[in-house]
Order: sequence, then C-alpha cells, then structure tokens
Amino acid sequence: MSGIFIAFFSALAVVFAIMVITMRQPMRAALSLVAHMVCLAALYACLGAHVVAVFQVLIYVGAVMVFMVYTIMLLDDRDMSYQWVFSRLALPAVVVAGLVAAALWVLIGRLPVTAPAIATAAGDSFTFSSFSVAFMQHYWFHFELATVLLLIGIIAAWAAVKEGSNG
Amino acid sequence: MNHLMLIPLLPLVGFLINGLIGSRLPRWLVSVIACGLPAAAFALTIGAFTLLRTTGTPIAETLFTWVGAADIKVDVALYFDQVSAVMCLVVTGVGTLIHIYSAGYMSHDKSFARYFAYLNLFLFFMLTLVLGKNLIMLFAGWEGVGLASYLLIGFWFEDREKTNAGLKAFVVNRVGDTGFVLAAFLIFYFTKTLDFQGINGYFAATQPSLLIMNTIGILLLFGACGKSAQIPLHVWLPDAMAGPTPVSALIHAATMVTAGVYLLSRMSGVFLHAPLAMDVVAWGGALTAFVGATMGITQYNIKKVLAYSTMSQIGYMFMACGLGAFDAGMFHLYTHALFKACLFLGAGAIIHALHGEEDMRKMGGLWRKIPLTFGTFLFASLALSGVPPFAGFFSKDEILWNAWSAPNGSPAIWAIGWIAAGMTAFYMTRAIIMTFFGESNVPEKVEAGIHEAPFSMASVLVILAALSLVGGFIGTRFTGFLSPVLGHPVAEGAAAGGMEHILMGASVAIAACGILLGCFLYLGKRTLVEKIRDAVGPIYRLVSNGYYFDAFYYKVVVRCVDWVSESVLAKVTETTFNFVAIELPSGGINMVSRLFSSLQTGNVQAYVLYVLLGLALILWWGVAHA
Amino acid sequence: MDRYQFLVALAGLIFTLGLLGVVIRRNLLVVMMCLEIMLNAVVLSFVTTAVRTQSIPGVAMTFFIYVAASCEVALAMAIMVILVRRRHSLDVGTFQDLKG
Amino acid sequence: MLNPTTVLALFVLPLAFALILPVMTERGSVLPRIVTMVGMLGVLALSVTIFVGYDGSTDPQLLAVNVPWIASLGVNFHLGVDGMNIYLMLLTSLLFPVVLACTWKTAHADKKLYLGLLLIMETSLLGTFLSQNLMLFFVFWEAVLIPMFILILTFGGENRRKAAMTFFMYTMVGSILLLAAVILLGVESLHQTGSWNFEFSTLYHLHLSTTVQMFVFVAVVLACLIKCPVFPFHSWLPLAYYEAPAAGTALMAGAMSKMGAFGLLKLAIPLCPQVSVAFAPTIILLAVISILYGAVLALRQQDFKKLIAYSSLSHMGYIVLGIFCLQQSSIHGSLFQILSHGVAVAGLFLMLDLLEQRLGASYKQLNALSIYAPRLAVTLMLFILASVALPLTSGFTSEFLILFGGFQHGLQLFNTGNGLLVLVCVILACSGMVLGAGYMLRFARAILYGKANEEIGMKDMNLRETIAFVPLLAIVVIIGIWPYPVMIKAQNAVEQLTALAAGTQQVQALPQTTTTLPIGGADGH
Repeated sequence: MSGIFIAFFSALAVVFAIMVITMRQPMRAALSLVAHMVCLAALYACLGAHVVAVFQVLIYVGAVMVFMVYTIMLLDDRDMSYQWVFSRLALPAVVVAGLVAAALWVLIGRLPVTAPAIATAAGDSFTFSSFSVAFMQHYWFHFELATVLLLIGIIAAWAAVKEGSNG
Repeated sequence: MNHLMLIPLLPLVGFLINGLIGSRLPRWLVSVIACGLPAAAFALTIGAFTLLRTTGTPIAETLFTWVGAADIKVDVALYFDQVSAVMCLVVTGVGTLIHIYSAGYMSHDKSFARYFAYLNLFLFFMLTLVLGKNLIMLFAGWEGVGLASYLLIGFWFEDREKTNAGLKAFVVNRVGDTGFVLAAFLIFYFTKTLDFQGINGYFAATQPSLLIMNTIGILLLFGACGKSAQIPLHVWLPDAMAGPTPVSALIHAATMVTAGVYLLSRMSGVFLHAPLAMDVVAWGGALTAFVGATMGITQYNIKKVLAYSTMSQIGYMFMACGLGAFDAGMFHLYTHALFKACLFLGAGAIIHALHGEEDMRKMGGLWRKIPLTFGTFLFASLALSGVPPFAGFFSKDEILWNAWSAPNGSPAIWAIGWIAAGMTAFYMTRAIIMTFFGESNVPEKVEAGIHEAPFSMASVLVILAALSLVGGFIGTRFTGFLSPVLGHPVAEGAAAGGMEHILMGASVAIAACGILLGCFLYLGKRTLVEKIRDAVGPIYRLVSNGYYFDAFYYKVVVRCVDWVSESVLAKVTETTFNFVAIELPSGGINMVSRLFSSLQTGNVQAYVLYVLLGLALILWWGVAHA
Repeated sequence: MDRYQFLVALAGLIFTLGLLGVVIRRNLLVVMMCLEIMLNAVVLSFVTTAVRTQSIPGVAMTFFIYVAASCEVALAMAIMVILVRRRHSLDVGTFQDLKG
Repeated sequence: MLNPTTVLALFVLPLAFALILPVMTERGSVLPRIVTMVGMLGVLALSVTIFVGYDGSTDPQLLAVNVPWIASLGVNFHLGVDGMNIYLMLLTSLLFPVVLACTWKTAHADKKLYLGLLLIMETSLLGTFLSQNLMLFFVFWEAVLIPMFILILTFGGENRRKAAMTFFMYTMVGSILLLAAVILLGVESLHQTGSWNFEFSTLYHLHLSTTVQMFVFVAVVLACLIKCPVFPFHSWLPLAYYEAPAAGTALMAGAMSKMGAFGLLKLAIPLCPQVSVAFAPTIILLAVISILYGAVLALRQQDFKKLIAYSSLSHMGYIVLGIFCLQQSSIHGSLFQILSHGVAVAGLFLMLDLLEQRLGASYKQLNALSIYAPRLAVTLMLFILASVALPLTSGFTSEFLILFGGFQHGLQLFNTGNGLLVLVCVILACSGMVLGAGYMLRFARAILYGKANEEIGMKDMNLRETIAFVPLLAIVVIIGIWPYPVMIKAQNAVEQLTALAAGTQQVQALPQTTTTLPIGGADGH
C-alpha cells in the first residue's frame, strides 16, 4: 500500500522540482517549491519518520519558505532575468545534468540490496513519543547549541543588511 | 750556409720597421730602409747563386717543424735550387730596382711609409713562395702575395673604384687558390709528403692513374691561372692597374703573375706524366696569348695595354710549360720581367710627367719633351715585339720553336703563337706612336708641366733598358743552367736545325710587318683607323669589352650569389627558421594559454557547470569500470 | 530495487535537478530555491538511510540540518538584499567580477 | 707549479672575487672594476702557468681535483686539465680580462652586477671545460646560461627581452635532452659497474649497446649543435649576438659557442664511437651547409654585428666538420680553430664595441676608419685576416688542417667505396674559403676604406685598448707561424680520441681510482 503512495509522492516531488526550474515568475517557483517540500514530507511520513515530516513542514515550509516569499515580494523587479529565463548554458547544462542523473541512477541501482538489519515492522520507533524521548535524552545539549546558532544567524543577517544600507 | 733564411727575412724586417714606425721616420730614412734591405737580399741571392753555380748542389735549410701529427708532418724549410735561383734573382733584382724607382715616383704621396711597408711585405711573401721547400710554404707565399697585391692595388683607398679592384683581385686569386689547395691534398693522398723533391720523385717512379694525374694537373693549372691571370681567371689584371704604377710593374708584370709559371715548372714531375693536362696548359696558354694580344690592340689606357700584353706574354710562358719546355718558359719569364718592368716604369714616367694622365688619346708628340723615357720605352717595346738583337726575340723564338718541334706541339699552336707575336708588335708600335709621335693633344696647362723623369727613375729605366738589350744573349747558358731541374730531351738534329732558322726568320718577319703596319696606320692615316673600326663594329665592341668575361662574372656569379644571399637566404630561409624555431613554439604556447584563460569567464554558473561536467565524467568512469 | 534504494536514487535525481536549476536560472531568487531543493534531496537520502537502519542519531541529524538551512537562508536573503541594492538587478549575469 | 691546488685556485678565484664584489661601495668608484680585473688577471696568470708547464705527457693525476660531492650518486667535484681542454682553459681565462679591459669605460662597467655576472660566467665556463665528471659537466653546462641570460636582459640592446628569452629557451631545450642522456648513462653505469658513477673515465669504459649509444649520441649532438650554432639550429644567433652587450657577444661568440664543440669532443665521440662514426657524414653535411649558409648570408649583411655573427656561424661549421672527420690532423685543426676563432671573433666584436663607444649608434655608417684611427684600422685588419684564414695567421693553420684531414678522410671513404658525400662536402668547404674572403673584405671595404668626411673627431686606440688586444694578436700570430709546440700539448688526447673512434683499441685511461683524493697536497695523489 505504502509503495503506491511513495511512488505517487516521489513522482509529484519530481514534477514540482521541475516546475520550480521552469516557472518564469519567482512567486510561482516559490509556490511549486512549497508543494515539492510537502510531497517530501509525505514521503517521510510514508517511511514512518513522522518527526522529520513534521519538522519539514513546520520549519522548512513554514519558516524558510515564508521568509523566501517575503524576499520575493520585496525584491521582485522585472529585470533582464525576467525575459531571459534560462542562461546561455541551458542546453549543455541539461545534457550534463541528465548524464549525472543517469549515472547516479545506474550506480545506485547497482548497490547490493542487503536485507535491513532489523525488521521494518518495528518502524514505529520514530513516532513522536519514542523519538522525542530518545532525542532529548542524548541531544539536549546540541538542541541548545542549535538555538545559539539561530540567534547568531539572525544577528549576522541583520548586521549584513544594516551595514549594507549606509554603504 | 744558414743565411738563406735571411733573404726573405730582410724584406720582412723592412716591412715591420716601415709599418710600425714608418710614419714617424723622415722620408729619406724610410726609402733607405725600404730600398736597402731588398738590395741586401739581392746581394745574398747573388752569393747563394754563385755558390750554387760552383757546387751545383741545391741549398736546403729546415728552420722548424710547422705542424706534426701522426698523419701529417710539415716543416718550415727553404730550398735554393736552379729554378728558385732564377726566380729569386728576378724578384730581388727587379724588386730592388722598382723600390728605387718608386722612391722617386711616390715622393709626394702622403702615406709614403705605408706604401714601402706593403712593397717590402710583398717581397717577403714572394721570396717565401719562391724559396719554399714544400707546397705549404709555397701556398703561404702564394696567399701572402695575394694579400700584398690587394693592399697595394687598393693603396689609394679613398677612391672606391680602387678598393673594388683590390677586392676583385684577392677574391679571384682566392678562387684559383682553392684549386691549388685541392691539388695539394690530392697529391698528399698519394705521395704522403708535400715536399717538392718527394712529390717529383714519387711521380717519377709510380703514377697512380692517368685520371688522377690529369686532375692534379688541371687543378694546379686552375690555381696557376688564378695567380697568373690566364683565361678563365684573368679579369682582375686590367682592374689591378688601379694601383700605383711601380706596383703594376713589380706585381703585375715581373713577379707575382709569373708565380703560376714557377708553380708549373716546380710541379714538372706531375705534368710530365699528365699528357691531357699538358695539352690543356699549352692550348690555354696559346689561347690567352692570342686573346690578350687582341684585347691589347683595342685599349686606350696605356697601363691597360701593358696589362693585356703581360697576360699574353704569360700565355706564351704557359704554352712553353705545356709543351714540356719548362726552361724556355723560365727563360721567357726572365727576359719578360726585365722589359715589361721597363715598359711599366716608362709608362709610370709618362704618367708622372703628365700628372696622372693615363689615356693615350690625350698624349702625343712627347718624344721631344721626354727623350730618355722615349728611348728606354722604345728599347723595351722592341724587346717585347721580338726584334732580333733584343732579349724578347731569343726567349719568344725559343718558345715558338718548341711550339713547332715539341712532342705535343703542332704547327697549329705555332701559328697561333706566331700571329699573337705579330699582334704584339702591332699594339706596341700603336702605343708608342700614340704617346710619343703625332700632334700633341695634351691640354695646355699640363703641357707646360711636362718634365723629364727625375734621376732615380731615369737611372732605373736606363738599367732595365740595357738589361732588356743584353739579357737575351745568355740564352743557351741559361737553359743549360736550368737543365738539372727542368732538363728535357731537346729534339736536336740537322734537319731540325734548318727548320729552326726558318721559323726564326718567320718570327722576325711577322714582328717587322707588325711594326710597319702600326707605323703606316697610326703615323699616316689616323682616319683609316676609324674607318676600320667602324667596319669591324661588333667584333671591336666584343674585344674592347674583354670578351665580356668581366660582365659575365659580375652579372652571373656575383649578382646571383648576392641575390641568393639577399632575397633567398636572408628573406626566405632565415624567416622560416625563425618562424619554425621561435615564433611557432612561442605562438603555440600563447594560444594554448589563451584557450585556458577563456574558461575563466567570471560567470559563476559556468564554473558550476564545469563542476557538474567533472562529476558526470567521474561517475560515468565509475559506471564503466565498477 | 526496494523502496529505500528507489528513494536514494530519487534523492540523487532531485539533487541533480536542483543543481541544474542553479546552473540554468538567471534569477538569483530561483537559484536560491534550487539550492533549497538540493538541500531537501540530501535530507531525503539522509532520512531513508536513517529509517532503513533505524538509527536515532540519523534522524536527529536532519533536525540540525534544518537549523543550519534556516540560518543559511536568512544570511542568503540578507546578502541578496545587499547585492540587489548595489546592482539593482537580480540577474546572475551582472555579477561577473571574477573574470579571469 | 703544476699541482691540484692551481687547478682548484683557477676555479675558485673568480667565484671568490664575485663574492667580494657586493660588499664594495658602487657610487662611481673604480674599485669594483679594479678588483674584478685583478681577479681575472690572477686566473689568467694561473692558466698561463698551467698551459706553459703542461706538455702532452704530464700525468693527469697531477692536475686533478677530485672531491666526492654526492658520493651516493657517484657525482664527484672532479676538475682536471687534459690535452682536450687545455686550449679552452687558456682561451676562457684570456678572453675575460680582455673583454673587461675593452669595456672599461662603458656605462655598464662600473655596475657591480655586470662585474659579478662576468666573474660567475668565468667560473662556470672554466668548470664546464675542466670537469671530468659528467654530472658536474652538465651542472656547469647549465650554469653558464644564467649569467649570460641576465647579462643580455639587463644590459642588452632595445629588444633584448626577446633575444634573451629566445637564447635561453633554445639552449634549454637542447640541454633537457642532454640531461636525459646523462641520467641514462648513470643508469647504464649502475647496471654495468654496480654503483652510480658519473666519472668520465668509467663512462668511457662502459660497453654501451647501439640503441643506448644512439640515444646518447642524438641527445648530445642536438644539445651541442644548438650551443655552437650549426645550420638548422642557428635562429637564436643573430638575435642574441645583436642584442647582447659587447662583452656578452664577445664572450658568447668567443667562449660559449666553444662549449658546443667541446661537448662533441668530450661526450659524443668517446661515449658512442660506433654511432658517431656511422653518423659522421650527416653531421659533416650539416657542418658544410652551415659554412656555406653563414658565408653567403654574411655577404649581404648591412649591419656589422650581424655580419660577424653569421661569419661565426660559418667558422663553427669548420670546427664541427673537423671534429667529425675523425682524423688526427682534422681534430688538431678543430682545436686550433676553436682557439683562433674564439680569439678572432671576440677581437672583432670588441673592435666594433670600441667604435660604438666612440661614435655611438652612428658607427654603423662609419667608413674610412684608416684615416681617423690608423692603429685601430690595422688591428681590425689583422683580425679580419685571421678570420679570412690567411697564411701566417692562426686561421690558416686551423682551416688547412681541418680541410686536409677532411679531404684525406673523404678520399679514404671514396676509395673504400662508401660514398662521395664527405669528399664533396670538403670540396664545398674549400670553396667556403672564397666566400669567407668575399664577405670579410667587403666588411673591410665598408668600414676601413672610403671617403673621409672631416667632422668625425675620433680618438685612436689608447694604451689600455692596445694592451688588451696584444695577447689576442699574439695568439693569432704564434699559432699562425709556429703551431707545433702548442700542438704537442693536445697530441696524446687527440690520439686517444682518434684511436677510440677508429675503434682499434679501447682507450687505456689511467684506472681512475674512485677513492677520494685529498685535494691540495701535491704529494697526496
């Protein structure tokens, strides 16, 4: 059952990724990116990693994409990059990317299929309660560090923009 | 008897003194040194000569080994035998007289010391040439003499004409010397020695092959032609008249040009076994004699007339050598040196009197103004024309007789010689009449200045004229003296005796009618001469331009080499080599470096693409191999 | 080709798509988005292997990836603001100062 | 006075003086020049004593300094005087003081860099000629390039940059191959004697297979033909000779081009006798082409420096011709020609520099020098006669011996039925003498003779210059008149070489003990 969902959502994710690349207007690209991320979250859910799915939607789509949308609104002026969507290197880039993707697909395809060490049935270890208990037991310190990192990130962004203004 | 070394050394000392400090010495001291040392050398030569006549054994003297390696041993050695005695006497004797003459002639020239230094240098090299015991000593003298003639012809170097003449003389001589050097190498390959006695001895005993002998002969002839101005390489002699007249007298009449004859007689051992080479020498000589005489007739410059006459007389000497009569050749060389030197010095006196005028058309009626010069000039020209009592008659007749009677002689070659003798008489009479007789078309201001030659010049003229009168009579004793070295089977015989007298009469007859024809044409009817010249037209132009040898050499050889050097080598090959060796690699490297720098376009996305390309390549390599 | 292999291959595909987007698009903002795609692809492969081997740290790592990603986006946007303010254009082609 | 210390002093002296120079003050004082001149004269004195004291049979040990440098690789600092390099030692040590004396007053002369470069060049040149160890030889072969490159670059004419670069790169390409050959020989010595050994004496004893010989021969000949420019590899010559400063050109033509010839004598023939005998006709052909090519080109050169540069190309052709005729007389001829051409061409270039110092750039249009400066004109004429190979000058002795040996070799080959090439080549080389006379006398006519316009006030040669040229002229005259005593010195070295080339018997060089020899200490050999 979940195999169909995975196939469906991964196809959807690929489509949305392609849409991000091909959309002329940045806003449309942003929205297709959001859709892409939701599909990924769905994939995580199918895999049983609910925590990650929630993080994905919560942090990434919620915070990052919203911030991206704001920036698009602020900066979006119809300049050269609007008429000429793709750079001159489009064709060779597509060919090379195709080559790389095909090579990856073939290589990964050849990876030896080893039976998972423990039965997939016990996949519920990643539900909220079990994961968050395990996570907080071992990684409480790293969690705090992450917050410090976020703080520095904000200050840096603010300083950068401030410094630029009177430049 | 080690004073043999002194003979060439004295002129060398003269050269060094005059050369180094000559300009600071007073003029009289310079001329004393310059004339004294050759005179001393002349005295020493006479001493050696008398010793040689009494003992009859050649004097040899080895100074030091010049070069010694396993496969070659050459030492600096002098050798004084009959042949080199004659040459030495001529060189030092006539040389000293000419030095005395030029003391007067060059008295008002500003680089007086330099002139005498070069003259002494010439004597030194000529004596090394004559006294050398092996081919290398002879070759050293040979090229040294070429250098001295180059320096002396181009003595007045302000005038580009004269330096060109000097350069031409040296290069043409050098062409001849190449032939000589090759002959020397070829000889050494067989005889393993460069010594004359060794060579003649070896070839007397064994002859490698006729082809080898003839090639050696021809190469030696080629070398001799270069130096003695024979047909193929004679172009430099008329131009060599650009030098001062005593130089022409010494170098281009008496000594240097006869070096070729000396070489042939020295190498008689080789030639006697090279029949083809002998014929070539004989006929070449006859041809040069004839051609020289014809060219002599058409010249107006008095020195050029004498130059062509020298060429033709040496043609006679070559003819004698070619016929095996080396001693007759040497005899003619000896008499020719005397009267030709006298002629040149006479011409010098005339030019001196007319303050540098050389063109006969601007002379005439001088015999009253400079009688002494006229007298000596007349004596010498009679000797040259072969009029009986004079020396020229004996030596030329000897050669003509050999032309008839020698084994490879023939009436044809005698006829050519005979006609050339007639033409010699004709052009000499023409020269005398145009300069001394007829109405004087000398410009007025020059006319006033005509004066007889000063004592030093006049005395030398008189001595030489006397010698050219007396010189002939020692004929038979002369050839006897030379016989040990150059002896050859003389075709004695009663019938021959009679024949000899007939030929002698014939040659006197041709000389007489040459003179009469000259007087008739030039004394009487000058207009007739013009008419004949117009009638003969193209032939006259051909002959007066020296059969276009000079033009041919210059246009074909010199211009072609210059063209090759200038346009082909300088422009084509040099640029291609520069291109291939320098521009191509540097250009290539520049191009490659530009290619790589074009990748750095500054477009960040391009860089990412390159990364992607690299990734793709690696992955696919992984796919291919894993 | 079980699901995990499929998903890792999918991550590879999405990653190349993101990279292609970075190379092709001229608009700076879209380039940023494609960057995010590449990041998600990495997270996807991360999660698949973590789930396959049931490793808690694996999943924990994704959390920290998100933290880092958000800081990165914040700074990227700040830089973008400065760039745009100076060059008044979002076109990637205008920023050619690295010309060799 | 013949002991290893003199040889070592000969090598170290210029280096020591080069190191003293930087300490001295440069502000226009004459001191640096005097010190350099003293150093060079010291070297000259030493080399003259060695030259005079040395006769063919002195024991090579007596004049050898052998100190292990990189012992494991068999690279010894081994300098030794033998028959082959005695001439070159004298030539080099003579040229440097003469060059400095002639360029005494020029602007460069008081620069310490200029003087230092000259001294370093002298050391490396002496090192190249005296080294008896292949790797040491190669090190000095390269080391000579550097000072000359800097000299041209800093003191040269207007496009000296291109000239210096071409010169450096061109020779460098040649010597890269040489390095490959050197290493191959090292490996070969490892296989055959069990240990790395670059001593010439051991290398001469190796039995090299023909392929190894072929490679070594090609590499060495290529490097040497580039160095002493021979026909196809001469493109750097006119450029470098024209742009270099007078001292540079004189030394390049006088001493550095002789390194090429020395390389052939020291490396090509002894190391690969069979191959060099087989390849001799082709090299002779190249040599004769470069004789005629240089001569014909020189005929129509308007610029004097270029004319003499092409004439030096022609004379180097004679040297290579002499070497590869492999006859005793022709090799003696090449050694003499090395000495005589080195002296004559250096003299000619320095003469031109004297004129340039006096008249500036307008010396190119100078004529009638004999009127302005008779002494200068006479000396120039003597150098011209030396290069025209006139008897009584060293030019004649050398060219006669070369052509003599060549002709005999050519005839032998012709008689034994293997080809007319060498004979024809030698005959063409003889005609080269005519061309030589042609362009040299045209040069004399252009510069010495002609109309004199009054306003050129030109001083004649002063005392310093006359003294500088006297030794050069002395060599030209001595070798011209009495070459035999000088010839004996190189006799046994030439014998060994020709014997080797004839392959009759292996050379019995003294068994070179690889043990270290205490340097100095005359008794310690």
